[in-house]
Amino acid sequence: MKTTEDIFNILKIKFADAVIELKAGVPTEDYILINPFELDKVCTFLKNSDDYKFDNMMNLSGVDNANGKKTTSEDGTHKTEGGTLSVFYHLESISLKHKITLAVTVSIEKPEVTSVSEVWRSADWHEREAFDMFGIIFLNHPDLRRILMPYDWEAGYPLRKDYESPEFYQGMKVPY
Amino acid sequence: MNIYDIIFYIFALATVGSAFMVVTTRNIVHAAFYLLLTFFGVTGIYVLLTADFVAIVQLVVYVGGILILLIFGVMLTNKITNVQIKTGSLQLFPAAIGVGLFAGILVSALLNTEWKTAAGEAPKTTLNGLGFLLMNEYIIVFEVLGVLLLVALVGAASIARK
Amino acid sequence: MPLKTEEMVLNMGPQHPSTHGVLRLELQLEGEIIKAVKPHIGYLHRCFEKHTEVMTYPQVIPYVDRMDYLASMYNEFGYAIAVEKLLGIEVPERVDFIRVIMGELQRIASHLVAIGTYGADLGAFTPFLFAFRDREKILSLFEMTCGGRLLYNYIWVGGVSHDLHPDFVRLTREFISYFRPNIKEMNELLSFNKIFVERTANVGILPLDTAINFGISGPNLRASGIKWDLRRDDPYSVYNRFDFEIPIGDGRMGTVGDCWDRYFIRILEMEESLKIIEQALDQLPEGDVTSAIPKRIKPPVGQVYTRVENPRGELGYFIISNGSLNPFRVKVRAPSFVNLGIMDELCRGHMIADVIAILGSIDIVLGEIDR
Amino acid sequence: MIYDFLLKLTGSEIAAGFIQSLLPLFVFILPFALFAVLLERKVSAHMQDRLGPMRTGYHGILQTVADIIKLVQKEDIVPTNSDKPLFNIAPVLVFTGSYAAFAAIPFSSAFIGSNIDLGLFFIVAVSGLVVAGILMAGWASNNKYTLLGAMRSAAQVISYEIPTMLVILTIVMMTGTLNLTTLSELQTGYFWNWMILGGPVAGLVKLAFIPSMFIGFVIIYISTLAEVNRTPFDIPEAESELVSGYHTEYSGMKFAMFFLAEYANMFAVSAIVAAVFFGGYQSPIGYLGNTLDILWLIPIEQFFWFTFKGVFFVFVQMWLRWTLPRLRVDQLMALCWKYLIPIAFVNLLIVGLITVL
Repeated sequence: MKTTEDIFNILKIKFADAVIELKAGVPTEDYILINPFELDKVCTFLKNSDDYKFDNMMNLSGVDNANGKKTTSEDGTHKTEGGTLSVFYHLESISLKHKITLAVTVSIEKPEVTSVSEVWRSADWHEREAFDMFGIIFLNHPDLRRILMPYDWEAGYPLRKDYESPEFYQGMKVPY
Repeated sequence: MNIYDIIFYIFALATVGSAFMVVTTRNIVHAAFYLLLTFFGVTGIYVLLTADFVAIVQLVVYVGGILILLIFGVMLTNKITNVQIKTGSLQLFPAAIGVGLFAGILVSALLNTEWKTAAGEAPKTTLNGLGFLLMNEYIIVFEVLGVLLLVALVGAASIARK
Repeated sequence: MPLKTEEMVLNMGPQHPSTHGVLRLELQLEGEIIKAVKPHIGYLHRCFEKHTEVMTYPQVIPYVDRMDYLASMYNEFGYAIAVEKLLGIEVPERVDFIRVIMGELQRIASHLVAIGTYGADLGAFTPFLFAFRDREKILSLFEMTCGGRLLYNYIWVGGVSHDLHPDFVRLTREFISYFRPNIKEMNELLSFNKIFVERTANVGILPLDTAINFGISGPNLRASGIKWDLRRDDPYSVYNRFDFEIPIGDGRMGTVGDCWDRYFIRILEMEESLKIIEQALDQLPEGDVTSAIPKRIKPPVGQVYTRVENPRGELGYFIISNGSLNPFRVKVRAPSFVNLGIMDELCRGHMIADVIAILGSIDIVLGEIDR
Repeated sequence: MIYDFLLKLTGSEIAAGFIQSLLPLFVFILPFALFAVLLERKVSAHMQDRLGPMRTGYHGILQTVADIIKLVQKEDIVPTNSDKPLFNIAPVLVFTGSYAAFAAIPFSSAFIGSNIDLGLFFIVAVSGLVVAGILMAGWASNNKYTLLGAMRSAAQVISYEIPTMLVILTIVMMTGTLNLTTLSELQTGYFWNWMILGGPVAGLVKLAFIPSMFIGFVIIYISTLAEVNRTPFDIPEAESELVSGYHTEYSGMKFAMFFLAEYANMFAVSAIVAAVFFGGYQSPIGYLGNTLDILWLIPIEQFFWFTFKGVFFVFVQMWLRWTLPRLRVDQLMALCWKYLIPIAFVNLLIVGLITVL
């Protein structure tokens, strides 16, 4: 049984560059912010090390932080610039019964995160979903396709806050 | 011409016509099904000759067995859906010469043979006599054939296992 | 000379009798042997997560119902717990007990569908109707409580919408004594049927380490031989007050983690749920069930990931609040979504008929996968 | 008997033969199919704690009639890329195969289509046509599910013909005949003369036959179940795997023909079992006609008993269908080749030995 803070301290020593900060004091749950390009190393360590054994990835969710600057041009179209996307990883150890939350934050212009689907196979579909909904590119993912939306969906990533429904899909009018 | 003649000609027509279609159709599966019709027609002719045992053996062996295996073969060696299974005609001329020669021999044999017409009724049932002959007079041939088939069966099984 | 063979691609679904909804499985076949399975999902996608962004917290509950439509009560249960944790409120004890009773009844109902349809998948149609006959009784109990038979909108944040019907306790007890023998009947009819065992034992074996790595949860994980049940290992609500067993797969008919184990775990779990319901009915306290429902739900800025043991596995809600009336982000960790990911791994080398057996034993609900 | 009567009535061999060949269809198969579909529904319903059709007529007895009317009215859909000639012929061929089998079934001593010496052999032979029709349907539909169903069906029927034939061979060894009427006549008297109870032989030999006969009965019943694609051997039309197998693409009347053929086949194989092992058309308890000395009553009683036995075995088929799950293809083949055929062989040898001794 290890708290998030213990794990953060150890990770900070082991992966000085990769582990960015501990977000504690956020109501209800703490999390550790990780460098998106070092994530797979941290995760491999967390999974394989005997002290932690985070063998189960419970959940992976993309989040649009909606902190970009929104501008409205003259013709009424909105445009968002800047801003970040996050990915939250909820890990647990079935044998040692402790939990931890990791997070990465990437810019919306270049949303690239290393994939952890090699570490936990369950991440495969979760990452596809995050790609589908937020457009986060998971590097080294074996099969990064859309999963819930149609394969030929061209109107962007629906769960981004600045998403607007298209008027037509494949020549068909989208009702409402 | 009585009714049996008419039935005979129907079966004969079916046999010959479908046999013709077997060789002319370009779709292999159609050919196989035409072959089924051919065998069926031959079965009918056997029945008209009161050779009921041979007729039913024909039905069981050819229609039930060989034809199904043929269809299996055709299906398993080709793409199965959305593909027209067709064969091309190769070497038309040599085939025509060969068929012509063979047909000539057959026709000349047909014309030059003295056909004997035997008097007397055909037996009502052939089964008893056939069984009797097989189990008495031709028992050795029968047994040898049985052993041969068994050997073939065991051989096929052992080849299939490899 | 080796024969040249071609692989055949067979599309199973989206319209197929035993894909349990609109799922498309792309099977690569060599004869009848499966070389690879590619699930294509999303035919039922209805933007649940996008919808939540424009709704207030209580408004989300009816939408939660429609995810795993065979276990709506449990979806509400999980959501209510998550928001309560975000708000930091406690609910009256009676509410907790009612939630547990409803949740366990829902688990039985859901398992009955799983078992019945599994029988139907393998060609035995009668168990299907037997299971549905019993499930109807549970649905009637639900109807008596909240008016809905499939989608309830019953468990609210901070409470439940109505108190129990005066007859509920008596009728539930009657149901329990009626249902116990039916489990035995189901065992005789289906579970220990020779053909059924032949079809399911040693088919689709899921080893424990693979299962954990793929994030499999719920009965499917327990069938692989680990006592892992969130009701016991990460207790929520009042589950720590009840005495119940966690059945695990023991490979009685074949290997641990085969289809038969996954099926039989559900039978055993129904027994355990009955035990929990009995205990909860005995201990059911008095009280007001609507007193703790907040008038206005506006959680502070923060985030929470809570999970409950849904009939299909670990149902997780990841809710981020930005301090407004609408949730900023609701991500649902749907158990079926994760469980379906194992299909390819389990099906390879089996036959077409086994795909049905394996898919049925995983027990998916497409409403939850596609959300 | 019927033939002679018809011959007298019409005065022409052809007309008599023609009418006689149509008799099983109109007198038996169509009413039977109507009845059997209703029976299937009611049997399944009552096994599943429900009522089944209740609205059309008293307790839904007109349901099948309503269904037939619906099927006749339905649009006949032919898939665009199907092989149209084969697609259209297939249901006819399937029905022909199952109908032809009725020619040799002895409904009573007075009512048998064709009293040929090869009756049993003939019935098994013409069922081969059904397979050809099923294969044709599966291939012509140009659909992977139908093709898989057809292939499974062909493999299954051909395999299960072997144990059937082996069991029939044991009967031939005992009785020395393939003629179904002769076979029925041999089992005359009371039910202890039935083949299942050792046949019309007397003494200790009879006791020796009983186990072999019982094994033979079980084998032939299982094989015939497989030959008519009924649960637990309904893998060619396994609705949970192959949608509905070889007749997935059929609708309307053509579907109805498959349906009719299926029920006709069910009765045909039940009739074989009844004729071979359960005394054919013979009554188990003697005839009312003999007691009352009304001779024309006997064939009618025989018809009743035969139909009763056939319908009973059809009922058992339904009973099994609504109780058992379905086998997998390889298990089905394993059952046939690894268990039924060897057992049938040994059984054949034992019966042969007893007969010789």
